[in-house]
Amino acid sequence: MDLETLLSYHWSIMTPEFIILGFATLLSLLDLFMPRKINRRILGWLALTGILAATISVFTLLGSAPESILYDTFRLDSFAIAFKLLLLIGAALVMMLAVSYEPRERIDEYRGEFYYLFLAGLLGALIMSSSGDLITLFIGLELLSLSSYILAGIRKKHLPSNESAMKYVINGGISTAITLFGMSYVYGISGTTNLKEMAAFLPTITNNQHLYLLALAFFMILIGLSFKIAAAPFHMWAPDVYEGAPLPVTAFLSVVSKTAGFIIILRILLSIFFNVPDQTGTTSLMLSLQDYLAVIAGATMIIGNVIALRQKNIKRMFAYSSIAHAGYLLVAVTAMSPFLVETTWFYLGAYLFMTLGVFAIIQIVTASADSESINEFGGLYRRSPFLAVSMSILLLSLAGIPGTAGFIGKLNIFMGALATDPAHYILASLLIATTVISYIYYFGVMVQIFFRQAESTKKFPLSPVVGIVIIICVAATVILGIFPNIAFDFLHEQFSSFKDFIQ
Amino acid sequence: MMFPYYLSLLVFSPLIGILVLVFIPKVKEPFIKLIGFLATLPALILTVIAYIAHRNGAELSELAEKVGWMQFVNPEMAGKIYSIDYELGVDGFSLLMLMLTALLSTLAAIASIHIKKEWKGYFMLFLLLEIGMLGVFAAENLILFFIFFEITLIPTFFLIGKWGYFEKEKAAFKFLVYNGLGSAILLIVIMVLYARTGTSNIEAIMSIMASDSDHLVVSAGTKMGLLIALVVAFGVKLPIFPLHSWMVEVHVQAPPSIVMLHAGILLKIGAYGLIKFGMGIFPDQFQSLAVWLAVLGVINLLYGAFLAFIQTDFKKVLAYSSISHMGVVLIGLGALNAAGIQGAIFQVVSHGLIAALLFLLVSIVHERYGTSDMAKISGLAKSMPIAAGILLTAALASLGIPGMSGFISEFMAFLGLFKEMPVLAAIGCLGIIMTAAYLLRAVLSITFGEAKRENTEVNDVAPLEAIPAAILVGLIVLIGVYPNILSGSLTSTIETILLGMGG
Amino acid sequence: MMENAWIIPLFPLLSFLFLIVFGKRLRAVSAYIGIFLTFASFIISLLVLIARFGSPTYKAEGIWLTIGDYQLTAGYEVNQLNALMLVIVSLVSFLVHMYSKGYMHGDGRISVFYAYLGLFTFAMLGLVLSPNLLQTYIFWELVGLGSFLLIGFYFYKEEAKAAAKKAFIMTRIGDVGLFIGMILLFWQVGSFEYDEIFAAVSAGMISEQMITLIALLIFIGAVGKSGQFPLHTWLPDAMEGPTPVSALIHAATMVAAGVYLVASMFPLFAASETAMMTIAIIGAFTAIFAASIGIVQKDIKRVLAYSTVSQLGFMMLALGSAGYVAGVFHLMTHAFFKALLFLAAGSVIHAVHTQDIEKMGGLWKKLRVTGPLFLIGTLAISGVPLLSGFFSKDEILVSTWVHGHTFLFWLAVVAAFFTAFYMFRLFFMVFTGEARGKTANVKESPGVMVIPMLILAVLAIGAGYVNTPWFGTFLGDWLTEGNQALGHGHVEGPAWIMVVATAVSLLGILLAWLMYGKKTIARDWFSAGVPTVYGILANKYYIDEFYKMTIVKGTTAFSRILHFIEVIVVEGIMKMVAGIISGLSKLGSRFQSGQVQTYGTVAFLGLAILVIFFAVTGGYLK
Amino acid sequence: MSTVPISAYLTLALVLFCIGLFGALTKRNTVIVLISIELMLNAVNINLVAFSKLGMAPSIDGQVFALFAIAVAAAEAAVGLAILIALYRNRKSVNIDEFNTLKN
Repeated sequence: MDLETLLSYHWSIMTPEFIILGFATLLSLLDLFMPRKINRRILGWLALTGILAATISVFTLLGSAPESILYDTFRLDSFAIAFKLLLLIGAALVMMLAVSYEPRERIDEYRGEFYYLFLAGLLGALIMSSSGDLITLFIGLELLSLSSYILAGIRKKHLPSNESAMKYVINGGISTAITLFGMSYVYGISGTTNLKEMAAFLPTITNNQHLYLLALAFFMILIGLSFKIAAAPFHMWAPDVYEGAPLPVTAFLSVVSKTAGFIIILRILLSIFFNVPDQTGTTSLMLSLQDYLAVIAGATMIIGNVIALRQKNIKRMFAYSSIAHAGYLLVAVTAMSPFLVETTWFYLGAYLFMTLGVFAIIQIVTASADSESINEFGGLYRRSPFLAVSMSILLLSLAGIPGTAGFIGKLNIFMGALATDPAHYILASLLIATTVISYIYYFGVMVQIFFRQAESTKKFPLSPVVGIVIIICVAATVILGIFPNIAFDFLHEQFSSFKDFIQ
Repeated sequence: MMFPYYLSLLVFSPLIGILVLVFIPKVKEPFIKLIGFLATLPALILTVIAYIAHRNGAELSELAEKVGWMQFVNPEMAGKIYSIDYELGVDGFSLLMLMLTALLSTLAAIASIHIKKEWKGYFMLFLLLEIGMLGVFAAENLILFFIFFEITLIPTFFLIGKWGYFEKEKAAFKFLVYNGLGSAILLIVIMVLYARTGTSNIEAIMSIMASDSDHLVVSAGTKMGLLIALVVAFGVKLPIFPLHSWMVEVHVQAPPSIVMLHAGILLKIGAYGLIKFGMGIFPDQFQSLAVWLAVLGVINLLYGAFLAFIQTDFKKVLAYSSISHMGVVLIGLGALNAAGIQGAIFQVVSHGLIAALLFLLVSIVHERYGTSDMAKISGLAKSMPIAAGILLTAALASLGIPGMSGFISEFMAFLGLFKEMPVLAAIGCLGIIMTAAYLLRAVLSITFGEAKRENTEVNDVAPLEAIPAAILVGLIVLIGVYPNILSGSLTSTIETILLGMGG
Repeated sequence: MMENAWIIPLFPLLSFLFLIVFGKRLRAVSAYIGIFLTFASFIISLLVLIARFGSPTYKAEGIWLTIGDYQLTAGYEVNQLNALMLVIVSLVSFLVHMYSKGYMHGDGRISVFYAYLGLFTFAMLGLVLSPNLLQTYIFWELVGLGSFLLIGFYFYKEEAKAAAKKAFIMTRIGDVGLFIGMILLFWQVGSFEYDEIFAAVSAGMISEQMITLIALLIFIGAVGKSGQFPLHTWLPDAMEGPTPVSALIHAATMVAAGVYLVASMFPLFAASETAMMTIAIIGAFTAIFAASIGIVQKDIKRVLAYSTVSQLGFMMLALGSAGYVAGVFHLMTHAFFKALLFLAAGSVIHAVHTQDIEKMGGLWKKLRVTGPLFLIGTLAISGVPLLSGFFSKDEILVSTWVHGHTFLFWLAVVAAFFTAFYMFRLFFMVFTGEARGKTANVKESPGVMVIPMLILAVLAIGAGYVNTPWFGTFLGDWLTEGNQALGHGHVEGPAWIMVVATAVSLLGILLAWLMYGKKTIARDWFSAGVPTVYGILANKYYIDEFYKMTIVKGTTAFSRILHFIEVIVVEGIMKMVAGIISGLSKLGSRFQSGQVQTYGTVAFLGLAILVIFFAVTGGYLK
Repeated sequence: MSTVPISAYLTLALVLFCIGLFGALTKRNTVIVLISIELMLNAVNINLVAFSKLGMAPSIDGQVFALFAIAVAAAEAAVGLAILIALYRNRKSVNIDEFNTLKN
């Protein structure tokens, strides 16, 4: 392709990615050439500004007509914008945690990497969110994965950190392979890697063999991607990795990486398999395979909530809780209700705030106690009422108690599951039942906070940055819980319910 | 008659107290208690004003409020307008319940003088609980109802778990899980209705269901299923026979001032829900279910009575007697005629008062004797004659001595049932005898007999304790002597219900 | 005057409320308040009665409770029966109030005592005034409450506690019968009003069996209150209460309420032959049954209690044999002489501080006034001619005979014989012979106690003459006027009945005299002669024991079973579910072995399972 | 010109994939595990290339995809080995079944 075509592209729609990319490179160079003695924390702030800049640029892109460049490999539609927002906000908060993160054995000499790897991962996620081609999807996915592998093991001298990284790599590799294998079949049948062309071509398939192959591909891709969102059956890495990884990384994995996972799942399912007819030809493959999705969703919810009951380590417990939440989201995906995307977006948003808030608090509490046992929360409300109250609000939100964003999100998913015809009664009941189970461990933490006595009564060194994170998260949780229409109106006005999505 | 947002003000008036309490240092005990008490007054005053105005012929519909709240889906996208509004409103019945709630809250606040620690937290939760309860009765919208319903859960959990007795945390969790499940089932019902009808306004749903005679909106089977689910959901609260074990524990472990509210109001929410939603939304199905409700009622009545007969802890006796008395409510509902329903509603109110009175006395006695074990207390009539007198009065009211409210409700409920199913009613009458048996056994063993030596040097009821008791006794007698004071405001409600029944 | 009848119950109510609130400070003064207020209501009742002679029945009502289309009313009615009862009740109550002033003298809780008396009197008067069945039931229960409170007045005595509980529960059993009957009747008639009920009955709106059923259910209520067999056992135990209470409640008024109920519902009962028969049989049986127990009791009050039961049996028998007038008549006379007897007994106990007649004797000389009064009462109850009891009992026997209950008639006669015997046994053992207990400082009761007894004595003698075969039957004619359903004012019976009645009572007295007065017959010829029978009688036919073994034990056992269910089933299921969940949890976390390869394997297996399942079900592998 | 049917390539790829998976899930030595993962990825590449030449709708995309896949695989291997080294420093072992301090 010659220069004109290249220049003819409307590059501005890639601004966020460019910004992040730029900052990532900048950081790496600075890290390389800055004198050793200078504290690398400054880079963290730089990264943060980068993310904020990207966020702003996304806002400027709001409402722009869907566009795609580079032969439809990069596509900016409302879906992309909406989810980029989530990713960037999540990343920004994570970065704030990262800035004030200080493990026992210092990580000064590679603190720089710490930050720009975050950016690299974020870049991958952003690309995924607006990629219109299997290849770009894959690249984005891998970019995210590879940087997360390293991030998980960033505490070189910390055995659990290394181990978690190792486990993450191996599982990640396997999942990638499986996903790719599925993708290769999809490519083989459709003869293209471009989602748009696929969407155009696939409905014409009639050959049963090909459909069967596509079904296989569906399963492989689904299982492969269930790794990213930590859903059954590919969930088991999550607890170990979450526990071993440095806390900001855990937060990153449980929020940004999970969001990215759902982005790619929605992209692929909606734009590929939704268009594949099933062998009867009456409905689409996607819908005829709903039950399998339902099984996965159910299993995920049960596993996550049930095993979380026994956990003593707080990070591990929240690993399981995040598995459970992946399950809830899968319910929405399974139901394929007309407002699937809104639902997912809102829930991911709510989940983002409540989870990050919780991790912020965990970071403070565990750092000062340098133990990750739940008992560290004993008598928290005496040592720091602020943390205690914030934590309980966030926990209530996770448990889906009214007045919080979590409740609205669940309500939304729930309605999606019941509004479709036929309604998914069983799945809905399972959702609600497992939610009740989840009360036990969420309230268990609150029991620690309010009913138990503290070993030490010393106050916490509450760094302002983390304080801000907590405040933002709690505020968002409550506001979205009480005035959800803020979010819903925003969705409806800006994204006109994602009509421009390739289907 | 009223200014706009009357109900909102009414429901959220305790919030003022909470906000004030935030800024009060937690050591100022008497001041905190005073605030806690005062904060319950506005609601009481407002309800009383509304009630009087209503008695003087003011239209309750003037009180209705409606504000847009959330909009799940883009209106132009989905066929139905999946929106949820903030809607409050009252009819005669719910106004009555509101008044009962406000009153008991005030009295319970007075009875809270015996709380030993953490007054600040206690009263904040206490007021939050009151908001929840008031909201439940003021909500004109299923989802709003559910939200308030859930809101009552949280403070109750903490109030039991922190200020309760020996096994408080176990009781708190039992409460949480049982009621969590109950409300979960309730949520399913609500969301199915919502998803099917597209609205959550109770009136609207009622009219849709009424017009949906040939089951186009909801299939007949589903309706039955929903009603049964509803009965189970509210059956947990009420509680109905196999679902009651949590409530015994709560009655025993929770602080008496909270049990006043719990037995007085929270249990009644079950009855309220059954009447308002069960009868209102599924009239036809309810009719076919009525027999079973009556049977359950008789089972409750006898089961509770017989178990109360062999308890050794006075609180347990009262707990089982509550179960037994809720049986009367079910009997009334099962009868499904004017007398029965009115009896049920009367029982709801009267048992609310009586149970509150009894637990007020429990708190008084427990304060003095440090136990509620009937073997350890005796000769109360000698050591504290006034308390003994009131206790005896309460017991007599509870076992249905004419001239007190208990008799009226029992009489009407049975009057109703005898018309429909005499034999069952006759069996139920056994309960009347048993009630006398176990209550006298319990109360006489406490009040009568030789006063134990260590029991003699206790001082009798203090004025501050006497006031609420006096008020309650006054109301109990007032209703007993001139029941029309209540039945006046109920006629319209009952007529509408029976109209829905088509008879 | 009659339109003001509603005031009558309010005086005692006032006394109750006032004394409950301020009694603590008033102490002894409270007695005067009670006395005064009851006196006031007595006066008004008297006026009402007089007014009633002149004018017809008066009734006033207001709406009390609205249920759907039905409007239940509350109000008051003054008919012959009410008016009469009003006077009886308020009079006896007034006298007892007065008497108690002396009897309860120095008791710390005297104000409470008077308060309770006030409550009871209020309830009793209210019961009498009720124009409809529901209201009757309400006061019916309140009367029971009053009796319960007064029986348990000495709350620190275990016996009192037990007796109070027993009284309440036993009567409640009866009340439930009444409750059911009342409600069934309501759905038949659509109203609780007596007149409407009777109208419906006479109009034949209600089926024969239904009437019978309802009548019997209502009668169960009466059985409970009036201590008829088999619900009689509470009445003797109720003697744990202070003696004036026994006189007022458990002799004159409340226990008569059962009879009164049957009387006031008479048209309903009369409509069912079966019901009437049952009543008559129960009555007659109770009469002889209780009398036989009374023969061997050693506690002065218990003897009187059993005699009360037996006398009530007589009344029931009368009503059951269509002897409306006879029943009510005996109710009246009995109220007087039994109250007298109790008060006298009370004054004896007051003097010797024991109730055991074995420890008494020779009190005739010491208690110059009480003795003769007691004798009057005894003569009256034994049916010695020219005293009130003679006439009323004669009425009963006559109506029984005339109604054709020959067997029951002879039963009644025997019962009358027993009555005469045990009453005089009591008299002789207490007042004649030499003192068996220490009677050193025994002195006559104060005037405030004596005066009431005097008044009652006068009535016990004279009350009979309002309705006699010789001087005319004013009472009967008046009671039945304008109401066919109640039968005739006076039923003519063969003259020999009167002779027989007199004979048996004299025989009884004679036998008692021979055994306990003159002692020509050994006292223990009976107890020694047929010890088994004696034992049975002494233990009241072991009925209490029987109830304890069956009902009480049964209830407890059943409760235990339910408790078992509670623990095993209800709790069990919950525990099971919890167990399953925690089991799953354990299993799951065991899978989480930390072996990364296991994780991969699980994922792969998951994939494999899905694919295979799909391949099998998806229909692609054909 | 080629007579080998596409099914043969697909089968080969599938077999290779399974071998790789088996290796990855059973070998004790972490290095071998990583190699096996490479094997799986290469199986994918075979698929892609085969399809791009003999698929129902042959196109160059597959080969491009394959190139990317190879590159990513290389990166992944590199990262994996780097982490393994770090881990080896602390754990003094490359036996994958000994990396199980995090569990339950």
